[in-house]
Amino acid sequence: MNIFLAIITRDLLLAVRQGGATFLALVFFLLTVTLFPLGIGPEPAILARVAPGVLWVAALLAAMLSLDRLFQADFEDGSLEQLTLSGLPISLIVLAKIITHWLTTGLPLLLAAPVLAILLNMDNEGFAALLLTMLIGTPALSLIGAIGAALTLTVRRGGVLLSLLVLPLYIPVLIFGVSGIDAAVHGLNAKPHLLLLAALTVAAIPLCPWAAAAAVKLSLE
Amino acid sequence: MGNMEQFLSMGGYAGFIWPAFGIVLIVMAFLWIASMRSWRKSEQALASLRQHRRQRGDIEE
Amino acid sequence: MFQGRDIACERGERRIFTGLNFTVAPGQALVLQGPNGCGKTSLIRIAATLLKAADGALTWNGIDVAENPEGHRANLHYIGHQDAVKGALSVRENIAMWARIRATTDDQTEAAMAAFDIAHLADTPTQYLSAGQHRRTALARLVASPAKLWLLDEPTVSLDQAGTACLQQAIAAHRAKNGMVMAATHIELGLDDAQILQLQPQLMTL
Amino acid sequence: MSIHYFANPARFTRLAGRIQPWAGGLTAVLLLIGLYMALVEAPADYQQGDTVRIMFVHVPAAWMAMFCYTFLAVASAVALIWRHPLADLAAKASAPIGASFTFLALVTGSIWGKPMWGTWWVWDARLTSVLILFFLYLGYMALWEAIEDGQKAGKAAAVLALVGAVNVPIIKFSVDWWNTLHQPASVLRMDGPAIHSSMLWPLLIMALAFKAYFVTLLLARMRMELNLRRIRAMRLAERTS
Repeated sequence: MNIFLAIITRDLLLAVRQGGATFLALVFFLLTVTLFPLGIGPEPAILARVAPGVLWVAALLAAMLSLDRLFQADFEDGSLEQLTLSGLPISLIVLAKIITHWLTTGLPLLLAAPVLAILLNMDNEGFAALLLTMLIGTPALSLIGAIGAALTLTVRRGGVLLSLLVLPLYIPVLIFGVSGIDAAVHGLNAKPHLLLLAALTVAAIPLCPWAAAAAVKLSLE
Repeated sequence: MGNMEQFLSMGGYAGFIWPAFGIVLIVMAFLWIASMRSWRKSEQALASLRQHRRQRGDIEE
Repeated sequence: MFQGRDIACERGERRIFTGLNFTVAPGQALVLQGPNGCGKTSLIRIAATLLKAADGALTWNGIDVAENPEGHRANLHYIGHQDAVKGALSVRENIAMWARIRATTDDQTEAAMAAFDIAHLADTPTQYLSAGQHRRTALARLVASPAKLWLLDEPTVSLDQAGTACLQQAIAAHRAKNGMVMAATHIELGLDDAQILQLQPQLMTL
Repeated sequence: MSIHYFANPARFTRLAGRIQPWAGGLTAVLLLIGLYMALVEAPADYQQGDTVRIMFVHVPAAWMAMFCYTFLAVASAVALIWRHPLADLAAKASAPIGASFTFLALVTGSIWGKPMWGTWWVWDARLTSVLILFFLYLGYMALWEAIEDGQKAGKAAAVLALVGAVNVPIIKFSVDWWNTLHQPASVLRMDGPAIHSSMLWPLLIMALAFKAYFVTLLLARMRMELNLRRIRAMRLAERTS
């Protein structure tokens, strides 16, 4: 447990020192969302209608863009193999990195989402659902994304490949996340959507680190 | 030849049915030819490489 | 006692060596020698369980390492070609961070910096260091957290004479405390009494 | 006979050499019979008219899209768990075949949709999940291409295939759920009434023809991959000796 926490604090410290990643993900999120009113027109009713989808798609892309650095920097300078020698199972090391990824991208996106929801004229009923779906759903983005990041570790300029691998796997998260907000906006019961989203995240917690660890082991060999 | 024309017209849906069957056959034929060709090419490359080694008197596998 | 029996290694569908045996007893050192490409790095990585042996087994005090690979990893230090030093962190932060990740109870960071003569650089971010100083920071990990087995792959790369001397002293102190060392190196490391394992490039047979 | 019986590449090559011509011939015969039955013999549907004939290629192609992915996932599992040396070749060889059938299912579905729905594409649950399956195939093939070391690429692709296999049912479920929430205004269901035997036979024959096609190409592609692997090994040996 100490090692686990030590890895998380290390990664957080590095994220703070090197900065950039969190800030870039946030700016990307903001910019993408801004493009939509410019693309489809400023009419409030239309924006309100597409707001949940736009927010989720933008969050998904922003989370994905920061993924290719998840293991890459540590892989290149030899830190990743040193980490695997810490005596902690590789799947737990991967989980520690996933948690850091969520703390440095998922959480900031979650906090920024309500502000952008206002810009998109989203109905007030949707705010709680937006926060809840993002809270439950963004960890799944980090978890699933870690597999793609680990698989493309030895690939030069793996970023595009990473998105090809990861985006199809993100679709269920997108669907349940948006449908949860939609239900709340239309005064329907959002609970089943949230439960399905939660089931997805809970199932991903043991499975994704395990699969990503297998891929990490491969690239170290 | 009325029958033939009737057949070809496919109840007025010729514009959909023939392209559908056509693309299926084209894609399948294309993949077939490509696979067979690359397989034969690999057989030839392997054979020539082996012959080359035999000529040099290397021990075969 | 760390042993390898009948170790075989395959890289990129190619056999590099087979039937390799070695033993490292407490306080002893084993030096790997041989031309480039004969598998010194691979053998050290196999010993660190970073690479899977195509055949054979590693044992630690007679117990198969495969039974508890995590325990084995916690028992060793590995110095590879890469330094695993983060440019954004200072020398002290880098060393202390690895000591913490190795779950060290008594942190020897200060002693480690003294041992490799980089204490005066403690607060300098490592991105400003020279290659030799960078290497010293990486090597300081060895001292900062105790581990019974040191696996060193060309540890003296980019070190100057003084740096090599620091490493020699550290190795001697480690062996005095019954530590084990397995090293691939071209340079004399004060290991006259070490066993030599000569690796031969394999004749290719398909 | 253990699972490793056919692991011997030489034995496999011999066996494949014997099966491949027969599978190829069977493909041609079944395809001709199937086409004749589908285009000539089968009656037009009372509701959909002659367009129903598209079903005879669309549905078997969609079946094959799923079948190939299942095959790919099982072969990947065998490769990872038992390290069967031919399994990752089988998985690699099946991917382009599966991707082609998935593409064909999409295109024929779209062509069928135009007269049925009045539009080339609707975000119908089935078309949508087949589209996502197509992306999964593309990702799998791209990963094989991107990693240079053949053994590493095989293992990485196998991990991806298994992750994908776990996800396919989840994706299918989520897309169905999404589709029921956003049911398009007027969609003619494709299922229609229970299928009549005059339609069932051509469907089955076409499906069998596609299966035989799959077997033929799988064997040819596996033999090609084996040859390439041998050539690479020989070249490597030459370089080091």
